[in-house]
Amino acid sequence: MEYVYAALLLHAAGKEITEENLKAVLEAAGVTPDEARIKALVAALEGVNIDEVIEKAAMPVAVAAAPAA
Amino acid sequence: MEYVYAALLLHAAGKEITEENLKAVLEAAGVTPDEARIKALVAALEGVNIDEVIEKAAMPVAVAAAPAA
Amino acid sequence: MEYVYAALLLHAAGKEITEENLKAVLEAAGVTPDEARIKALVAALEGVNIDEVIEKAAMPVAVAAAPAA
Amino acid sequence: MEYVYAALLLHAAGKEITEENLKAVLEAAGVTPDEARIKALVAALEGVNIDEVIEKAAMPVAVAAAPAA
Amino acid sequence: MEYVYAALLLHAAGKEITEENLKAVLEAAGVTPDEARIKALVAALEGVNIDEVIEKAAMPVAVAAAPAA
Amino acid sequence: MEYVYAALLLHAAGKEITEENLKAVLEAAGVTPDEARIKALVAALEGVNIDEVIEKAAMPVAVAAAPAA
Amino acid sequence: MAHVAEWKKKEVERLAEIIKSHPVVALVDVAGVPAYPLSKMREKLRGKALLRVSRNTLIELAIKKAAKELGKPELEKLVDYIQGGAAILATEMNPFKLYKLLEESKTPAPAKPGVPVPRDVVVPAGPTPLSPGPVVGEMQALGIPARIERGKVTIQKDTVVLKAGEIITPQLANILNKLGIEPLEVGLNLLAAYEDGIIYTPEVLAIDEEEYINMLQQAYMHAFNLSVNIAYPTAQTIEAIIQKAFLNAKSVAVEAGYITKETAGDIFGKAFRVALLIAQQLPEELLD
Repeated sequence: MEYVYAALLLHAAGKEITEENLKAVLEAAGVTPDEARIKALVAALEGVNIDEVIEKAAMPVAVAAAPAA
Repeated sequence: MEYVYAALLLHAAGKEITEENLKAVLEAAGVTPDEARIKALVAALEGVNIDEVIEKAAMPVAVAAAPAA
Repeated sequence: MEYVYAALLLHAAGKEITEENLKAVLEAAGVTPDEARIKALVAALEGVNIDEVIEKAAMPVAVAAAPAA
Repeated sequence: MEYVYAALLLHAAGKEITEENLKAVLEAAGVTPDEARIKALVAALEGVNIDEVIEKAAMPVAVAAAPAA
Repeated sequence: MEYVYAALLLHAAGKEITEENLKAVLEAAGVTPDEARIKALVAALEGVNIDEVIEKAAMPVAVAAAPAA
Repeated sequence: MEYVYAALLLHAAGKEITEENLKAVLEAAGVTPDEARIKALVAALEGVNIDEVIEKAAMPVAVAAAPAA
Repeated sequence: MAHVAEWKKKEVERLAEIIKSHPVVALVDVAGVPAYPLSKMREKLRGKALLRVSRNTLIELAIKKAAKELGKPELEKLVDYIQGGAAILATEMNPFKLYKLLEESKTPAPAKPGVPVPRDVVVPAGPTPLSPGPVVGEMQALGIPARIERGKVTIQKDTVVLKAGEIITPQLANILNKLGIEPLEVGLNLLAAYEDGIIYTPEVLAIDEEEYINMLQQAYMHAFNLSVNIAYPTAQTIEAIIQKAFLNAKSVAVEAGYITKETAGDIFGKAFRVALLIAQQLPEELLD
């Protein structure tokens, strides 16, 4: 999950999720970055609206009717 | 949320969540770290089992059926 | 509903739900007890597991939209 | 919950929920009334419309048969 | 709700929920404590396992039908 | 959660949630306040309408499940 | 290379130059891609990648030459992936993005006998443009539930006629073409890509984006849960933290039967529901 956390960190910091930025963050966390995983992550996230994706995650999965008490 | 992501990144990387480590990661992500927030996070994480806490739902998602009158 | 509340009060107080006890409670509440109803109630409640019913009625208090893990 | 049932019994019996009335009912149920709790209960109920509260609780919540997509 | 918050603060701080402790906390918050409410709260909390109740409250109640994806 | 309970206590008591007030309440509860956490909480609460937030939590979301597509 | 024709030498030279001047070098198979789609592909790649179709032997020589001159022996391994009608695709694009672009650029193509399909082929339920005739029997023979309805051949239900990787039979190709179903894809098939000492194969490059989205959401949830559970406030979680504290307080008060403005409803509600549930189990003559 390190790579994904790093990507979200960059996103939250308002930085672009590029190979260099990911590498820098991972190295700062003491991780030796795996080129292929970084490339794959950057490619996978291209065109993905992270804010939207996160919002969906935050939404209650299935809010059933709640009892008025 | 940057600070939390940075902490999770360190945790996933098997590194200790210390003020220095957080600072390094945040700076690598282009964030100018705020001392107070870093200290607060480190203090809040003391004695916390991160693996457990991240899986624990933060709140009651929803409530199911109520008895009909 | 007075009769049921009286029975529940006795139950919560750790007292047996008998005709006398019900009568005493109802009278204290200013209700003139109806002998037949009291008899019927005592008979009907035999075999009802009140604690179980209470458990069923206890519903989660409120709902907040929140993500589970 | 004794105090609450006692209050509901009085309410159902059409009696006012006063300290004396609560005390009488509780004593009849074999409970030694705690002055403080009685006072607190009476104070807390000021301005609470019990009928309304009960009505809301009784409402058969339109149970969320969550539509499957 | 001040009294309840005060009680939970004491509980979270690992302190016992006694009349004195509640009084101290409430006074620090600028509240003139009401003896009756304090006594009532302490009495009401007797026999309540706060950790358990909180844990239960946080548990995502297995929601009614979850929508199929 | 101590810090949050302290903040809610102040709010319920009609007091402002300032660093000093939080410190006073926490100390009264026997907690040695952590400056950084207090600062972080006060900062995070800026611009948050606590009453509104609580109301949202208290109000059962009377929603039927939103089907995921 | 004395026996090699001059133009071949020049071509190898040119290819090697292309390889050397781009960080990412991919091999693609252009066999079976007709001229028109190929030129469309070139258009799509313009400005992003350089496509050079050549002979396999010359590509092999060029890769070896470039590897030697660059001092990058790993690059030479790319020759192991030459097959079909290979072409060089040189770019600055990350190999994963390149693969994604190539996949997205593929266009559907009509069925051809003897060719495997890239994914499951479904004949959809519903009316077809076909008029009644022997075609109905041909379809039924292939397991397609066809019937005449209102003067048209109609398919009764969605039918999978081929699984991914299965080969199209002449009979099926005939039917699919009549139905206008195009089960094949035309486009550049990436054979392998090289970057920075690493060879990437299509299996590695085919990333599941859905999975990444799930991971993003999970990572966010982790952060959210952590923040709320340890009461470390952030802009995104401060509301949830307040709500959690409030709900905790309320739950405790309700459980204790401690009545406040906020808990009266819950406590009385609960007591009343208990009474109701009990009443439901009582004989009718007992009820008011």
